[in-house]
Amino acid sequence: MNKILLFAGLQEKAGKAELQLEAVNKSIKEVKELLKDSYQLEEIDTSMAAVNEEYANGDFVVKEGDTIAFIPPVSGG
Amino acid sequence: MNKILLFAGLQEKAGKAELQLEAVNKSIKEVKELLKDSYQLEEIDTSMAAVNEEYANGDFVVKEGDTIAFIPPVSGG
Amino acid sequence: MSNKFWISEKALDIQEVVDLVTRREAGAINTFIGTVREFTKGKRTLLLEYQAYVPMAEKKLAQIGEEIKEKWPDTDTAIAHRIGRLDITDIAVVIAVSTPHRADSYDASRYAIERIKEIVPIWKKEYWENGEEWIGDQKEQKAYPKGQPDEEDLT
Amino acid sequence: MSNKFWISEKALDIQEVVDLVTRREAGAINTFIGTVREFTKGKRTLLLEYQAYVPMAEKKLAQIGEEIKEKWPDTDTAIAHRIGRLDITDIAVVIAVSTPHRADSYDASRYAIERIKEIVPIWKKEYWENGEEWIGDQKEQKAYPKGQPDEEDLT
Repeated sequence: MNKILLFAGLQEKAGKAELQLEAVNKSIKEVKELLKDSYQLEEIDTSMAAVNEEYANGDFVVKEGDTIAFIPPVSGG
Repeated sequence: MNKILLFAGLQEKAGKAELQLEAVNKSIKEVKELLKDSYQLEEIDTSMAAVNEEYANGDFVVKEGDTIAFIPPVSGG
Repeated sequence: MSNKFWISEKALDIQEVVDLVTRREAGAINTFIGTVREFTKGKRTLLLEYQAYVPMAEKKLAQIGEEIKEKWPDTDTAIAHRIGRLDITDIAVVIAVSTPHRADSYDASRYAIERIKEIVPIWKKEYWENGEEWIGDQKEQKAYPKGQPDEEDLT
Repeated sequence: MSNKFWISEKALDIQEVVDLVTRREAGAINTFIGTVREFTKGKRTLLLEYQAYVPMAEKKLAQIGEEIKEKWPDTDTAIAHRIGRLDITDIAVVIAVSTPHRADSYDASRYAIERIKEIVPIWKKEYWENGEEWIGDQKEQKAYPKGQPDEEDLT
Protein backbone atom coordinates (compact mmCIF):
# COMPACT_ATOMS: atom_id res chain seq x y z
CA MET A 1 0.00 0.00 0.00
CA ASN A 2 1.01 3.58 -0.51
CA LYS A 3 0.25 6.81 1.22
CA ILE A 4 -0.92 9.61 -1.07
CA LEU A 5 -0.64 13.23 0.07
CA LEU A 6 -2.63 16.07 -1.45
CA PHE A 7 -2.06 19.79 -0.95
CA ALA A 8 -3.67 23.16 -1.54
CA GLY A 9 -6.36 23.10 -4.25
CA LEU A 10 -6.00 19.34 -4.76
CA GLN A 11 -6.60 18.73 -1.09
CA GLU A 12 -9.73 20.88 -1.06
CA LYS A 13 -11.13 19.33 -4.22
CA ALA A 14 -10.59 15.79 -2.92
CA GLY A 15 -11.87 16.74 0.51
CA LYS A 16 -8.92 15.05 2.19
CA ALA A 17 -5.22 15.59 2.74
CA GLU A 18 -4.21 11.96 2.76
CA LEU A 19 -5.40 8.65 1.40
CA GLN A 20 -4.22 5.06 1.04
CA LEU A 21 -3.87 3.56 -2.43
CA GLU A 22 -2.45 0.37 -3.84
CA ALA A 23 0.03 1.89 -6.29
CA VAL A 24 2.90 -0.63 -6.22
CA ASN A 25 4.41 -1.18 -9.69
CA LYS A 26 2.33 1.64 -11.12
CA SER A 27 3.99 4.64 -12.69
CA ILE A 28 3.33 8.13 -11.33
CA LYS A 29 1.52 8.83 -14.57
CA GLU A 30 -0.81 5.88 -13.94
CA VAL A 31 -1.40 6.95 -10.34
CA LYS A 32 -2.36 10.39 -11.59
CA GLU A 33 -4.93 8.90 -13.98
CA LEU A 34 -6.34 6.79 -11.19
CA LEU A 35 -6.79 9.76 -8.87
CA LYS A 36 -8.15 11.93 -11.62
CA ASP A 37 -10.88 9.36 -12.28
CA SER A 38 -11.69 8.68 -8.63
CA TYR A 39 -11.76 12.26 -7.39
CA GLN A 40 -12.33 14.42 -10.50
CA LEU A 41 -8.89 15.93 -9.84
CA GLU A 42 -8.19 17.47 -13.26
CA GLU A 43 -5.68 19.78 -11.56
CA ILE A 44 -3.42 16.81 -10.95
CA ASP A 45 -2.27 17.12 -14.58
CA THR A 46 -0.53 20.40 -13.78
CA SER A 47 0.83 19.11 -10.50
CA MET A 48 4.25 17.69 -9.78
CA ALA A 49 4.76 14.47 -7.94
CA ALA A 50 7.18 13.75 -5.14
CA VAL A 51 8.07 10.29 -3.94
CA ASN A 52 9.38 10.14 -0.40
CA GLU A 53 9.90 13.91 -0.41
CA GLU A 54 11.84 14.10 -3.68
CA TYR A 55 10.45 15.19 -7.02
CA ALA A 56 9.82 12.27 -9.36
CA ASN A 57 9.01 12.03 -13.06
CA GLY A 58 5.86 10.58 -14.58
CA ASP A 59 7.58 7.30 -15.44
CA PHE A 60 8.85 6.69 -11.92
CA VAL A 61 7.55 3.30 -10.74
CA VAL A 62 6.13 3.16 -7.23
CA LYS A 63 7.43 0.64 -4.70
CA GLU A 64 5.79 -0.79 -1.58
CA GLY A 65 5.70 1.83 1.19
CA ASP A 66 6.50 4.81 -1.01
CA THR A 67 4.75 8.03 -0.01
CA ILE A 68 3.54 9.93 -3.04
CA ALA A 69 2.75 13.62 -2.76
CA PHE A 70 1.02 15.65 -5.46
CA ILE A 71 2.23 19.18 -5.57
CA PRO A 72 0.27 21.86 -7.39
CA PRO A 73 2.28 24.83 -8.69
CA VAL A 74 3.91 26.29 -5.62
CA SER A 75 3.35 29.83 -4.39
CA GLY A 76 5.55 30.32 -1.37
CA GLY A 77 7.73 33.32 -0.67
CA MET B 1 35.03 84.48 10.82
CA ASN B 2 34.41 80.90 9.73
CA LYS B 3 34.32 77.59 11.47
CA ILE B 4 36.47 74.90 9.85
CA LEU B 5 35.74 71.22 10.55
CA LEU B 6 38.26 68.44 9.99
CA PHE B 7 37.57 64.71 9.99
CA ALA B 8 39.33 61.35 10.04
CA GLY B 9 42.96 61.54 8.94
CA LEU B 10 42.83 65.32 8.48
CA GLN B 11 41.65 65.75 12.04
CA GLU B 12 44.43 63.57 13.41
CA LYS B 13 47.12 65.24 11.36
CA ALA B 14 45.98 68.73 12.41
CA GLY B 15 45.54 67.62 16.00
CA LYS B 16 42.12 69.24 16.18
CA ALA B 17 38.60 68.70 14.92
CA GLU B 18 37.64 72.33 14.65
CA LEU B 19 39.27 75.71 14.16
CA GLN B 20 38.33 79.31 13.47
CA LEU B 21 39.62 80.99 10.33
CA GLU B 22 38.98 84.26 8.57
CA ALA B 23 37.96 82.88 5.16
CA VAL B 24 35.34 85.40 4.01
CA ASN B 25 35.63 86.14 0.29
CA LYS B 26 38.18 83.39 -0.17
CA SER B 27 37.47 80.47 -2.47
CA ILE B 28 37.46 76.92 -1.13
CA LYS B 29 40.61 76.36 -3.17
CA GLU B 30 42.33 79.26 -1.38
CA VAL B 31 41.18 78.01 2.01
CA LYS B 32 42.66 74.62 1.19
CA GLU B 33 46.02 76.20 0.35
CA LEU B 34 45.94 78.17 3.57
CA LEU B 35 45.30 75.08 5.68
CA LYS B 36 47.84 73.03 3.76
CA ASP B 37 50.53 75.59 4.59
CA SER B 38 49.52 76.08 8.22
CA TYR B 39 49.03 72.44 9.19
CA GLN B 40 51.00 70.43 6.60
CA LEU B 41 47.70 68.95 5.48
CA GLU B 42 48.69 67.59 2.08
CA GLU B 43 45.72 65.23 2.29
CA ILE B 44 43.39 68.17 1.92
CA ASP B 45 44.05 68.05 -1.85
CA THR B 46 42.21 64.74 -2.10
CA SER B 47 39.43 65.87 0.23
CA MET B 48 36.06 67.28 -0.66
CA ALA B 49 34.71 70.44 0.90
CA ALA B 50 31.25 71.03 2.29
CA VAL B 51 29.87 74.45 3.09
CA ASN B 52 27.05 74.44 5.62
CA GLU B 53 26.65 70.68 5.19
CA GLU B 54 26.46 70.65 1.39
CA TYR B 55 29.28 69.72 -0.97
CA ALA B 56 30.88 72.75 -2.61
CA ASN B 57 33.32 73.15 -5.50
CA GLY B 58 36.79 74.66 -5.29
CA ASP B 59 35.62 77.99 -6.70
CA PHE B 60 32.86 78.44 -4.15
CA VAL B 61 33.41 81.76 -2.34
CA VAL B 62 33.02 81.72 1.43
CA LYS B 63 30.66 84.11 3.18
CA GLU B 64 30.65 85.35 6.76
CA GLY B 65 29.48 82.65 9.13
CA ASP B 66 29.83 79.76 6.67
CA THR B 67 30.94 76.48 8.21
CA ILE B 68 33.45 74.71 6.01
CA ALA B 69 34.08 70.99 6.45
CA PHE B 70 36.90 69.10 4.77
CA ILE B 71 35.91 65.59 3.93
CA PRO B 72 38.54 62.97 3.11
CA PRO B 73 37.42 60.10 0.87
CA VAL B 74 34.56 58.50 2.77
CA SER B 75 34.54 54.89 3.95
CA GLY B 76 31.19 54.26 5.58
CA GLY B 77 28.99 51.26 5.04
CA MET C 1 18.83 18.36 7.92
CA SER C 2 20.16 21.64 9.13
CA ASN C 3 18.49 23.84 11.69
CA LYS C 4 18.96 26.89 9.46
CA PHE C 5 16.02 26.03 7.20
CA TRP C 6 12.61 25.67 8.71
CA ILE C 7 8.87 26.05 8.39
CA SER C 8 7.18 27.76 11.31
CA GLU C 9 3.62 28.16 12.49
CA LYS C 10 4.66 31.07 14.66
CA ALA C 11 5.63 34.65 13.77
CA LEU C 12 9.13 34.86 12.30
CA ASP C 13 11.88 36.79 14.08
CA ILE C 14 14.20 38.55 11.64
CA GLN C 15 17.01 38.84 14.18
CA GLU C 16 16.89 35.09 14.85
CA VAL C 17 17.44 34.32 11.17
CA VAL C 18 20.21 36.92 10.83
CA ASP C 19 21.98 35.56 13.92
CA LEU C 20 22.26 32.16 12.25
CA VAL C 21 24.47 33.55 9.47
CA THR C 22 26.42 36.20 11.40
CA ARG C 23 30.11 35.27 11.54
CA ARG C 24 33.57 36.79 11.76
CA GLU C 25 34.36 36.11 8.09
CA ALA C 26 31.31 37.95 6.80
CA GLY C 27 31.10 41.66 6.18
CA ALA C 28 27.72 41.66 4.48
CA ILE C 29 24.35 40.15 5.30
CA ASN C 30 21.52 40.53 2.84
CA THR C 31 18.06 39.84 4.16
CA PHE C 32 14.91 39.43 2.17
CA ILE C 33 11.64 39.70 4.03
CA GLY C 34 8.44 38.81 2.25
CA THR C 35 5.38 40.42 3.81
CA VAL C 36 1.67 40.12 3.11
CA ARG C 37 0.68 42.90 0.74
CA GLU C 38 -2.83 44.33 0.83
CA PHE C 39 -3.31 44.92 -2.89
CA THR C 40 -2.32 42.64 -5.77
CA LYS C 41 -3.26 43.88 -9.21
CA GLY C 42 -5.87 46.17 -7.72
CA LYS C 43 -7.54 43.40 -5.73
CA ARG C 44 -7.68 43.78 -1.97
CA THR C 45 -6.41 40.86 0.08
CA LEU C 46 -7.95 40.39 3.53
CA LEU C 47 -5.63 37.67 4.75
CA LEU C 48 -3.51 34.81 3.50
CA GLU C 49 -3.19 31.20 4.40
CA TYR C 50 0.04 29.32 3.74
CA GLN C 51 0.24 25.56 3.61
CA ALA C 52 3.41 23.48 3.25
CA TYR C 53 4.47 19.90 2.79
CA VAL C 54 6.63 20.55 5.81
CA PRO C 55 9.38 17.89 5.75
CA MET C 56 9.91 18.24 2.01
CA ALA C 57 9.77 22.04 2.17
CA GLU C 58 12.48 22.10 4.82
CA LYS C 59 14.62 19.76 2.69
CA LYS C 60 14.14 21.98 -0.36
CA LEU C 61 15.04 25.11 1.60
CA ALA C 62 18.21 23.37 2.73
CA GLN C 63 18.88 22.37 -0.88
CA ILE C 64 18.69 26.02 -1.88
CA GLY C 65 21.29 26.75 0.79
CA GLU C 66 23.54 24.08 -0.73
CA GLU C 67 23.04 25.46 -4.23
CA ILE C 68 24.02 28.91 -2.99
CA LYS C 69 27.15 27.54 -1.34
CA GLU C 70 28.17 26.00 -4.67
CA LYS C 71 27.46 29.09 -6.73
CA TRP C 72 28.89 31.64 -4.29
CA PRO C 73 31.67 30.11 -2.21
CA ASP C 74 31.93 31.19 1.41
CA THR C 75 28.27 32.09 1.83
CA ASP C 76 26.09 31.11 4.73
CA THR C 77 22.31 30.99 4.31
CA ALA C 78 19.31 30.67 6.62
CA ILE C 79 15.67 30.63 5.52
CA ALA C 80 12.47 30.51 7.55
CA HIS C 81 8.99 30.35 6.05
CA ARG C 82 5.80 30.77 7.99
CA ILE C 83 2.59 28.81 7.43
CA GLY C 84 -0.97 29.22 8.67
CA ARG C 85 -3.07 32.39 8.60
CA LEU C 86 -1.25 35.64 8.05
CA ASP C 87 -2.57 39.18 8.21
CA ILE C 88 -1.53 42.12 6.05
CA THR C 89 2.11 43.16 6.82
CA ASP C 90 2.85 39.83 8.56
CA ILE C 91 6.14 38.25 7.55
CA ALA C 92 5.81 35.15 5.35
CA VAL C 93 9.49 34.49 4.67
CA VAL C 94 12.88 35.62 5.93
CA ILE C 95 16.04 34.87 3.96
CA ALA C 96 19.46 35.85 5.30
CA VAL C 97 22.72 35.34 3.41
CA SER C 98 26.10 36.35 4.77
CA THR C 99 29.14 36.76 2.55
CA PRO C 100 32.57 38.34 2.87
CA HIS C 101 31.68 40.95 0.21
CA ARG C 102 28.37 42.63 -0.43
CA ALA C 103 27.73 41.93 -4.12
CA ASP C 104 27.46 38.19 -3.50
CA SER C 105 25.04 38.69 -0.62
CA TYR C 106 22.57 40.44 -2.93
CA ASP C 107 22.91 37.92 -5.74
CA ALA C 108 22.62 34.89 -3.48
CA SER C 109 19.64 36.30 -1.58
CA ARG C 110 17.85 37.04 -4.84
CA TYR C 111 18.61 33.53 -6.05
CA ALA C 112 17.09 32.12 -2.86
CA ILE C 113 13.73 33.84 -3.22
CA GLU C 114 13.44 32.91 -6.90
CA ARG C 115 14.22 29.26 -6.10
CA ILE C 116 11.70 29.22 -3.27
CA LYS C 117 9.06 30.19 -5.79
CA GLU C 118 10.18 27.36 -8.07
CA ILE C 119 10.85 24.28 -5.99
CA VAL C 120 9.65 24.58 -2.40
CA PRO C 121 6.27 22.91 -1.73
CA ILE C 122 4.50 25.84 -0.09
CA TRP C 123 1.15 27.22 -1.20
CA LYS C 124 -0.64 30.46 -0.59
CA LYS C 125 -4.38 30.95 -0.44
CA GLU C 126 -5.63 34.47 -0.85
CA TYR C 127 -8.84 35.60 0.83
CA TRP C 128 -10.62 38.56 -0.72
CA GLU C 129 -13.90 40.24 0.11
CA ASN C 130 -15.67 38.20 -2.54
CA GLY C 131 -13.86 34.90 -2.54
CA GLU C 132 -10.72 32.88 -1.95
CA GLU C 133 -8.28 30.99 -4.12
CA TRP C 134 -5.17 28.91 -3.92
CA ILE C 135 -2.52 30.77 -5.86
CA GLY C 136 -0.23 28.79 -8.11
CA ASP C 137 2.60 29.46 -10.48
CA GLN C 138 2.79 33.08 -9.46
CA LYS C 139 6.00 33.47 -11.42
CA GLU C 140 3.76 33.12 -14.46
CA GLN C 141 6.63 31.71 -16.42
CA LYS C 142 5.73 28.06 -16.39
CA ALA C 143 2.56 26.05 -16.27
CA TYR C 144 4.31 22.73 -15.69
CA PRO C 145 2.77 21.27 -18.86
CA LYS C 146 4.60 18.01 -18.29
CA GLY C 147 3.29 17.69 -14.77
CA GLN C 148 6.60 18.64 -13.22
CA PRO C 149 9.14 21.41 -13.49
CA ASP C 150 12.04 21.05 -15.89
CA GLU C 151 14.88 18.86 -14.75
CA GLU C 152 17.18 21.83 -14.24
CA ASP C 153 14.75 23.31 -11.75
CA LEU C 154 14.99 20.34 -9.49
CA THR C 155 18.61 19.32 -9.30
CA MET D 1 15.04 65.85 8.16
CA SER D 2 13.28 62.57 8.43
CA ASN D 3 13.57 60.24 11.40
CA LYS D 4 14.23 57.32 9.05
CA PHE D 5 17.88 58.22 8.45
CA TRP D 6 20.19 58.48 11.39
CA ILE D 7 23.66 58.09 12.85
CA SER D 8 23.81 56.22 16.14
CA GLU D 9 26.42 55.73 18.84
CA LYS D 10 24.52 52.72 20.11
CA ALA D 11 24.12 49.22 18.70
CA LEU D 12 21.72 49.11 15.78
CA ASP D 13 18.48 47.14 15.98
CA ILE D 14 17.57 45.51 12.64
CA GLN D 15 13.92 45.15 13.58
CA GLU D 16 13.67 48.85 14.40
CA VAL D 17 14.88 49.80 10.92
CA VAL D 18 12.62 47.24 9.23
CA ASP D 19 9.60 48.47 11.20
CA LEU D 20 10.08 51.96 9.73
CA VAL D 21 9.44 50.71 6.19
CA THR D 22 6.85 48.00 6.86
CA ARG D 23 3.53 48.98 5.32
CA ARG D 24 0.38 47.48 3.83
CA GLU D 25 1.36 48.35 0.25
CA ALA D 26 4.71 46.54 0.45
CA GLY D 27 5.22 42.85 -0.20
CA ALA D 28 8.98 42.89 -0.10
CA ILE D 29 11.58 44.32 2.25
CA ASN D 30 15.23 44.03 1.38
CA THR D 31 17.67 44.63 4.19
CA PHE D 32 21.38 45.09 3.91
CA ILE D 33 23.40 44.69 7.07
CA GLY D 34 27.06 45.63 7.03
CA THR D 35 29.07 43.92 9.75
CA VAL D 36 32.68 44.22 10.89
CA ARG D 37 34.69 41.53 9.12
CA GLU D 38 37.76 40.07 10.77
CA PHE D 39 39.96 39.65 7.70
CA THR D 40 40.39 42.07 4.78
CA LYS D 41 42.84 41.01 2.11
CA GLY D 42 44.47 38.61 4.55
CA LYS D 43 44.99 41.27 7.21
CA ARG D 44 43.36 40.71 10.59
CA THR D 45 41.25 43.55 11.94
CA LEU D 46 41.01 43.85 15.72
CA LEU D 47 38.34 46.53 15.83
CA LEU D 48 37.01 49.46 13.87
CA GLU D 49 36.25 53.02 14.69
CA TYR D 50 33.67 54.97 12.70
CA GLN D 51 33.48 58.74 12.67
CA ALA D 52 30.83 60.88 10.97
CA TYR D 53 30.07 64.47 10.24
CA VAL D 54 26.76 63.71 11.88
CA PRO D 55 24.33 66.39 10.68
CA MET D 56 25.57 66.23 7.10
CA ALA D 57 25.70 62.43 7.13
CA GLU D 58 22.05 62.27 8.20
CA LYS D 59 21.13 64.70 5.44
CA LYS D 60 22.99 62.64 2.86
CA LEU D 61 21.34 59.42 4.02
CA ALA D 62 17.97 61.14 3.62
CA GLN D 63 19.05 62.33 0.17
CA ILE D 64 19.74 58.71 -0.81
CA GLY D 65 16.20 57.89 0.32
CA GLU D 66 14.88 60.65 -1.96
CA GLU D 67 16.98 59.43 -4.87
CA ILE D 68 15.58 55.94 -4.39
CA LYS D 69 12.02 57.25 -4.34
CA GLU D 70 12.66 58.96 -7.69
CA LYS D 71 14.29 55.96 -9.31
CA TRP D 72 11.92 53.34 -7.94
CA PRO D 73 8.45 54.76 -7.34
CA ASP D 74 6.55 53.54 -4.30
CA THR D 75 9.62 52.57 -2.27
CA ASP D 76 10.18 53.40 1.36
CA THR D 77 13.72 53.49 2.75
CA ALA D 78 15.30 53.67 6.20
CA ILE D 79 19.03 53.74 6.93
CA ALA D 80 20.91 53.72 10.23
CA HIS D 81 24.70 53.91 10.52
CA ARG D 82 26.61 53.36 13.71
CA ILE D 83 29.69 55.32 14.79
CA GLY D 84 32.29 54.82 17.53
CA ARG D 85 34.21 51.64 18.30
CA LEU D 86 32.91 48.42 16.81
CA ASP D 87 34.04 44.88 17.41
CA ILE D 88 34.17 42.06 14.88
CA THR D 89 30.61 41.02 13.81
CA ASP D 90 29.09 44.27 15.15
CA ILE D 91 26.62 45.93 12.80
CA ALA D 92 27.88 49.12 11.15
CA VAL D 93 24.96 49.85 8.88
CA VAL D 94 21.39 48.70 8.35
CA ILE D 95 19.49 49.57 5.18
CA ALA D 96 15.84 48.57 4.73
CA VAL D 97 13.85 49.20 1.57
CA SER D 98 10.23 48.16 1.15
CA THR D 99 8.57 47.89 -2.25
CA PRO D 100 5.41 46.33 -3.63
CA HIS D 101 7.47 43.85 -5.70
CA ARG D 102 10.70 42.16 -4.81
CA ALA D 103 12.99 43.02 -7.73
CA ASP D 104 12.91 46.72 -6.88
CA SER D 105 13.71 46.07 -3.24
CA TYR D 106 16.97 44.39 -4.21
CA ASP D 107 17.97 47.05 -6.73
CA ALA D 108 17.14 49.96 -4.45
CA SER D 109 18.91 48.44 -1.46
CA ARG D 110 22.01 47.83 -3.54
CA TYR D 111 21.87 51.39 -4.80
CA ALA D 112 21.70 52.66 -1.21
CA ILE D 113 24.86 50.91 -0.04
CA GLU D 114 26.82 52.03 -3.11
CA ARG D 115 25.70 55.62 -2.62
CA ILE D 116 26.62 55.53 1.08
CA LYS D 117 30.15 54.66 0.04
CA GLU D 118 30.19 57.60 -2.37
CA ILE D 119 28.57 60.59 -0.70
CA VAL D 120 27.96 60.09 3.02
CA PRO D 121 30.61 61.69 5.27
CA ILE D 122 31.45 58.69 7.40
CA TRP D 123 34.96 57.32 7.90
CA LYS D 124 36.30 54.04 9.12
CA LYS D 125 39.56 53.52 11.00
CA GLU D 126 40.91 49.99 11.03
CA TYR D 127 42.98 48.75 13.96
CA TRP D 128 45.31 45.85 13.27
CA GLU D 129 47.84 44.08 15.47
CA ASN D 130 50.62 46.25 14.05
CA GLY D 131 48.95 49.57 13.38
CA GLU D 132 45.90 51.57 12.51
CA GLU D 133 44.72 53.60 9.54
CA TRP D 134 41.82 55.71 8.37
CA ILE D 135 40.44 53.97 5.32
CA GLY D 136 39.43 56.09 2.37
CA ASP D 137 38.04 55.55 -1.05
CA GLN D 138 37.47 51.90 -0.41
CA LYS D 139 35.56 51.62 -3.64
CA GLU D 140 38.96 52.05 -5.27
CA GLN D 141 37.31 53.58 -8.26
CA LYS D 142 38.04 57.23 -7.66
CA ALA D 143 40.77 59.21 -5.96
CA TYR D 144 38.91 62.53 -6.08
CA PRO D 145 41.76 64.13 -8.05
CA LYS D 146 39.83 67.37 -8.30
CA GLY D 147 39.31 67.54 -4.58
CA GLN D 148 35.67 66.55 -4.82
CA PRO D 149 33.63 63.82 -6.38
CA ASP D 150 32.18 64.31 -9.82
CA GLU D 151 29.09 66.43 -10.06
CA GLU D 152 26.88 63.47 -10.81
CA ASP D 153 27.89 61.86 -7.53
CA LEU D 154 26.58 64.74 -5.51
CA THR D 155 23.29 65.76 -7.00
